[in-house]
Amino acid sequence: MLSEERRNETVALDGTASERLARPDIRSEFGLETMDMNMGPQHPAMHGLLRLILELDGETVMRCDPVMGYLHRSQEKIAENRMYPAVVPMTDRLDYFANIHNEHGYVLAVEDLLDAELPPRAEYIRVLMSELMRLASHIPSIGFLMLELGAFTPILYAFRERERIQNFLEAITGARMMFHYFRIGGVKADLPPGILEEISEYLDGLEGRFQTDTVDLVTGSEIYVARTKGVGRMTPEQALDIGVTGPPLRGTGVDFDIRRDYPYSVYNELDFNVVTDDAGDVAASYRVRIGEVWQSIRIIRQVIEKMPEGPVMADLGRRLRPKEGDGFGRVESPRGEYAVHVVSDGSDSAYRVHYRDPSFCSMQLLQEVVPGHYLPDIMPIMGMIDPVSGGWDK
Amino acid sequence: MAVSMPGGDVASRLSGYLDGLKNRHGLEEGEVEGNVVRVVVAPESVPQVLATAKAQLKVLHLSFITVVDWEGSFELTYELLDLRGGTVRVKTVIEGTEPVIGSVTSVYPTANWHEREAYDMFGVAFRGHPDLRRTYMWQDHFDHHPLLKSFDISTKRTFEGLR
Amino acid sequence: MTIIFGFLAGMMLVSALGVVLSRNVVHSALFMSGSFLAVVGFFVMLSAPALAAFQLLIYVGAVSVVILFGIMFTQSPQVRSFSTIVNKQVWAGLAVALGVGGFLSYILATEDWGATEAGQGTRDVAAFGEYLLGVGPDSEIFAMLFQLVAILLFVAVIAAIVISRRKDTDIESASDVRDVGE
Amino acid sequence: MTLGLLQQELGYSAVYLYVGIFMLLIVGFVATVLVLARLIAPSRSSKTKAQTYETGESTVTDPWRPFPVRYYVFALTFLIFDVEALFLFPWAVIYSDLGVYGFVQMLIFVTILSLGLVYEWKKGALKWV
Amino acid sequence: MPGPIQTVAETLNSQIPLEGFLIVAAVMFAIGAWGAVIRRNAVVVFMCVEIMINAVNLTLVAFADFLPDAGGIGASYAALIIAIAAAEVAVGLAIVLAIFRSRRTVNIDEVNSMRG
Amino acid sequence: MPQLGQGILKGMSITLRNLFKNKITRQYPEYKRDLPDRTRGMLTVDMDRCIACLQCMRVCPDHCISIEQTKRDADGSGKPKPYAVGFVIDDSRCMYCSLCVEVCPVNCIYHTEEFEAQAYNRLELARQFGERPVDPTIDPRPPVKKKPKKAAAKGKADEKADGDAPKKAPAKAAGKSSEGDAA
Amino acid sequence: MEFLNFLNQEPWRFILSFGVVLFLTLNLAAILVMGERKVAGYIQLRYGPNRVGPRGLLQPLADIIKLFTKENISPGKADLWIFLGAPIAMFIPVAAVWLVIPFAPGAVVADLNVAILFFVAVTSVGALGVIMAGYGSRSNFSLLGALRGAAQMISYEVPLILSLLGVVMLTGSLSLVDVVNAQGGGFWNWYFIVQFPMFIVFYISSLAETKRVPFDLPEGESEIVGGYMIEYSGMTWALIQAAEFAGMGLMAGITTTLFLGGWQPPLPFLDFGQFNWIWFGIKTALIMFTFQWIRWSLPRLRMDQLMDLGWKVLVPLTLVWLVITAGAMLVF
Repeated sequence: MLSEERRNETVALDGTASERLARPDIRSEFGLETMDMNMGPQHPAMHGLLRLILELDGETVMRCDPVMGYLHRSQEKIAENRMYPAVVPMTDRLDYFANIHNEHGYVLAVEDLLDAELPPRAEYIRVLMSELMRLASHIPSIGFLMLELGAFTPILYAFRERERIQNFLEAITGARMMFHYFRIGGVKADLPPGILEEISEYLDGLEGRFQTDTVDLVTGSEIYVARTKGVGRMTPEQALDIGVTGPPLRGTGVDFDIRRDYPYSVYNELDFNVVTDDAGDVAASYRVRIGEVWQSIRIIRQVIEKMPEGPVMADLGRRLRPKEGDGFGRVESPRGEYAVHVVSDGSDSAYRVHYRDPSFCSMQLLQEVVPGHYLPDIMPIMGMIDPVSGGWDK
Repeated sequence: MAVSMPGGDVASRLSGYLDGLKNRHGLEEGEVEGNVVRVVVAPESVPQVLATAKAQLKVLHLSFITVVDWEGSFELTYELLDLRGGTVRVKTVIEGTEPVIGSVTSVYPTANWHEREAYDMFGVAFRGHPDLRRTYMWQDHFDHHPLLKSFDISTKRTFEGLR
Repeated sequence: MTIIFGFLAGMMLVSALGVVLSRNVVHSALFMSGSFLAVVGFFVMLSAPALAAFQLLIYVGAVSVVILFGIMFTQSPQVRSFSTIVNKQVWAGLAVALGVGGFLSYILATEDWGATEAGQGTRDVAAFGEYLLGVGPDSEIFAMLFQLVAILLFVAVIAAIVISRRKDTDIESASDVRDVGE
Repeated sequence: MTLGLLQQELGYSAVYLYVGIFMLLIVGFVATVLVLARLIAPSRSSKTKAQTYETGESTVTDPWRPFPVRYYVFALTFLIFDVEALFLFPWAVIYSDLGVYGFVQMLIFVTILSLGLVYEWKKGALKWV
Repeated sequence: MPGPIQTVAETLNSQIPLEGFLIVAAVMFAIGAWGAVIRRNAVVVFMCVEIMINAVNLTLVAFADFLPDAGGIGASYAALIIAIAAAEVAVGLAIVLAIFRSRRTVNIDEVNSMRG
Repeated sequence: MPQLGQGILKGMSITLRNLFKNKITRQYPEYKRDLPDRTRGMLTVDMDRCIACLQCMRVCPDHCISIEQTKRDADGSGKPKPYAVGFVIDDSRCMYCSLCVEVCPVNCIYHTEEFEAQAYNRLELARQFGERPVDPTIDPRPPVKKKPKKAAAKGKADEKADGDAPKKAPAKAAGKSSEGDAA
Repeated sequence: MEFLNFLNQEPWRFILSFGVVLFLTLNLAAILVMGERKVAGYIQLRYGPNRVGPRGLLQPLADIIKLFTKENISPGKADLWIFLGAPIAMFIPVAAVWLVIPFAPGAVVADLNVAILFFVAVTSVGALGVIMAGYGSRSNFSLLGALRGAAQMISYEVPLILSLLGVVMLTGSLSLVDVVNAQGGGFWNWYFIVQFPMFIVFYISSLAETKRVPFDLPEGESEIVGGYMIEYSGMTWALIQAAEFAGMGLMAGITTTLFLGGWQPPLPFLDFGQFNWIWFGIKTALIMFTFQWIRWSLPRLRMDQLMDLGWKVLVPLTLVWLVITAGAMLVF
């Protein structure tokens, strides 16, 4: 399919990774003692199926080259061949650790195309679900970071909380992971009775448990500090250049949060802070995540307080045939900016759907930041961006 | 904080972006729509327009690059955020079936993987890209660009051979 | 009991020959630790348990490891035939070695050592320590042994560090000499 | 109690003979276990199974190639300090009888070797690669 | 009543004369010398030198055990030799590694031929 | 460094306290959690109510439902109506998205609380509901051929029997799922 | 018990003691694996293995049966002799040192007069086994893990040896029997009080020697997957694991003997005579529990931090404490 001209152009651009590996004499420019090594795709600590081609000098990483595509499922092509509502369950499979946010981005984009007006209760339920999902994603993220540092216990404490949050999500949506709860024009069903009180009660307990079992267990530990402080340090300019969003970006000091700066749903009616930190290293993004957990709890409490009555679905008609044009949806997923671009041609399935996944963009920092670190530092840096395989591979 | 955030009113900032881009480049089309500045530029001037946006107008963040295959032409959308509510959306249309366009990696380094993805999925060649490889598909054994409309899918069950 | 002596001597002989004749350098190193182990056995037989422990710790536990490290830093991956590991003097060397060995054995075996009796060594660690520190009988020459050893080791540390420190120029000079194998 | 039956004064040679035969028997035991496992366990080797594990990809670098020399510094330092520590053991055993003489001996010994450690430290040789 | 192992142990030393140890040491020395002469790999040459040193040590300890007046002195000499050998290994291997780094070979012949 | 090791000791005291806490494990096969009302388990079909409108088959994103349709006078009214003689749900591909449940006009397809499906062969996971087994490997729909300019026409062909009650559909879907669970 | 006295004669005593030591080594490995999983489970609010047998207590048996019937796969490119020799080289040290540890008054298999030297010397051979495993597997991860493991083991051997000097000075003997006897008369005579810094150094070093968290870098599964064990499977893997766990038990036993009074009861009136091995068992079990507790509480260090801790903190500390102890012995 490639014309000969463009093929030549590609080859001229410094060749492919496999070509570089096939010619070991190229390695000599890095010194003779370096060693090429694969890390992944079947690596126990890798977040999903990622292959890093590493060039090691002793244990110092000289070059880190991520190779993706082991979990590519053509989500964008699938979305072009489904009717609009049938794409929502597919978006659940993108970032399978924060499914609600994927659904949210997609339905926002289609609602942008349809110029839909949503009932307020639906918006509040969406925010409630998003923030519960953020809790369920951030707390294990902290656990994953510790898992990568070699401590096995915090992840299980974290998953205890995630499972309990999933119980609520299951009670609301009917599924534990692939929720398919947001619909174009609202949400699938109203909240089951009494769930808000249960969530509120749970949050009271969560605050104490999170403080002891995650924050206290981890934060003060000298080994933890030694492993994370100064590791993966980025300047704000560097982070913006690389395209990092979410907690790692806020960890460098850039207070950019879609919820505040590009408000969607009813976030502009809610009171919360954007947590930032100055250090820009792994420890900073960990602190940002901790802070965001507290902010999420705060948001959920406000939502429970303010939850209006009313319908949960807008009346958009059975068949969705948006006008021709572009629809954009942008949400703050736990990993950063998740954006969806839907192009409609007027039919009842999208002409083109593009997902901007935060894992995909943030992972570029592996190429930029990892060289110069020790081999064991790769894992905390991965924990800092906390990528999800389904997200970066679409 | 080392990075200076844009201040002031969103609306005035957006008109500033539009004026800035219009004054420096002869734009075919441009409008402010909500919180979005939409501009349509010629494919040759995309790197220059984005360089202006980054350097002069301080729009710091490239969110994504979307390619749409309109069967005969390719539409590229560059979504830029100024991180404070303003969006600059640069669109360009490349005619023909084998698109070539200048890379913006020197302006926004994050475009690196976005352009690689576009190359992988649509075969858009980015001139001046430092490392134009496939992101998802096999490096050596796959000679198609799956998101092109000419790439047929069938709903045939893929695991028939496994049964 | 000659069985034990024979066992140790055989182990020593096989291991030493293994060091010389094995094609894989790592095998050589492991054979070497085998021969050291045999020497440990001999030391125990010769009433020097503390020295045997020294031997085990320093030779088997430390020197072997250091040499194995050294091998890992210098190994070349090619598979080699036997003729490549030895130089041209293999038969001449064998003759010389046989001569030396025979001569030494002859001298040592025929010399009259006077009244020899086994078991006169210092089995006691305290006595061994007294000798080492020069407070034992007839051991004044060891009074400065500690200082001597300390200075020796100190010099060895500094020399080895100075020699093995990586210079940045090494990489350039190394890259134009290609690895030609052993 | 059966443990009490282990009580017995053994002569010098007998004790070491014990230890030596023990070690041989343990080698024999481990080897027997390995052989037994070979016999009991199934063995269906294939080319794929015999591949070296490199997290799901084929190996790109043969590990039997030169490694960075800087690891060597640790081995070297260990060797030197091992010898040092060993020489201190006979000293420690008789220290209570030696008095000030032994103390001064040890002090000089330790000081000189600490200088070596300080030298390495200052030179940055103890930095991991 | 001494058990069989006890009996075996008691008769252990007396049956082997001094000459036995000395001959073993001589053979060990000879093998080490042979290897040191014929092997091309500098690291293996080192190993052979270590074997020779061990042979010498063995002789010393044997004399210390058998000769009436040599008691602890031989063992002390052996300890000193062990320390010296350790220092020798440390420095010697450092030299070999330095040569390897600049010449990419540990082959003694080549190092010789490339001198100057 | 007076407080060196304090953080480690604090963390270790937390783990020691957790050592004596109640365990949160539930022994799964013996203990079964009460599933919430909305649980989306395996699908089942009430064939008596099915009117063979084929909407579930069309809406299914995974094409896991295949229906063989004939005309038959099932209720004795003398007027042959569409009737599903074969109805298969291939659970190996179902992703429990609930779209078919929401689209069904007569609530005949619904989720159960059953979730423990297992088989040695993927074909065994295809569950037949009709009188006649349907081969689940046959694609229920022709491959989608989509031309951008003729999109409207294609859309019409794709979905033909959706004229009834387009406005009530979402609310109905919401009510239906809980009703289906109760059944 | 008179009729059992024949056991005190050769060769029965030899067979008995061989049985005891082998039993101890293997059972410790099995029990420790079990205990490790149970402690992990309880700390993580789980039950741990609880399906095989009552409360899962037969799990080790099931593990052994499983491992025996698993295929031993060796990489095609591996150096098979070295590959198979590594488990043996790792197993000898952990089994042999049990010979010199007194379990009860007089109950020691071989009362060597250089027992402490024997312990450090035999333990140091373990590094050789690690290098053999890493080299023999011919895998990048293995070799990296082996280099790490060997560097770590040899680096921590120095503080380990140096921290023993205080005990040796106070006892004036290298025999572990003497060391234990010197600590009699109540827990205030145990060496961990007068030698507290050395006790801590020895504890940390033994964690590092046995490659336990927070020093489990040679097998750090989040970066080099399994380190030198990566290519082992079935029984070879089981032997390496058994060696590691038995080594952990051994280190606990040695710590008990050297610093916690061995079989000495904590208070004089609790002396059970021959049954004092109960005290030895209790103390050893406690130390082993702390190993496991640490294992499931802490993350691991990085290699450079590990080396810094060893060479720049522990070694100077031991040297300073050596001088302090010597001085104090002069004064008092």
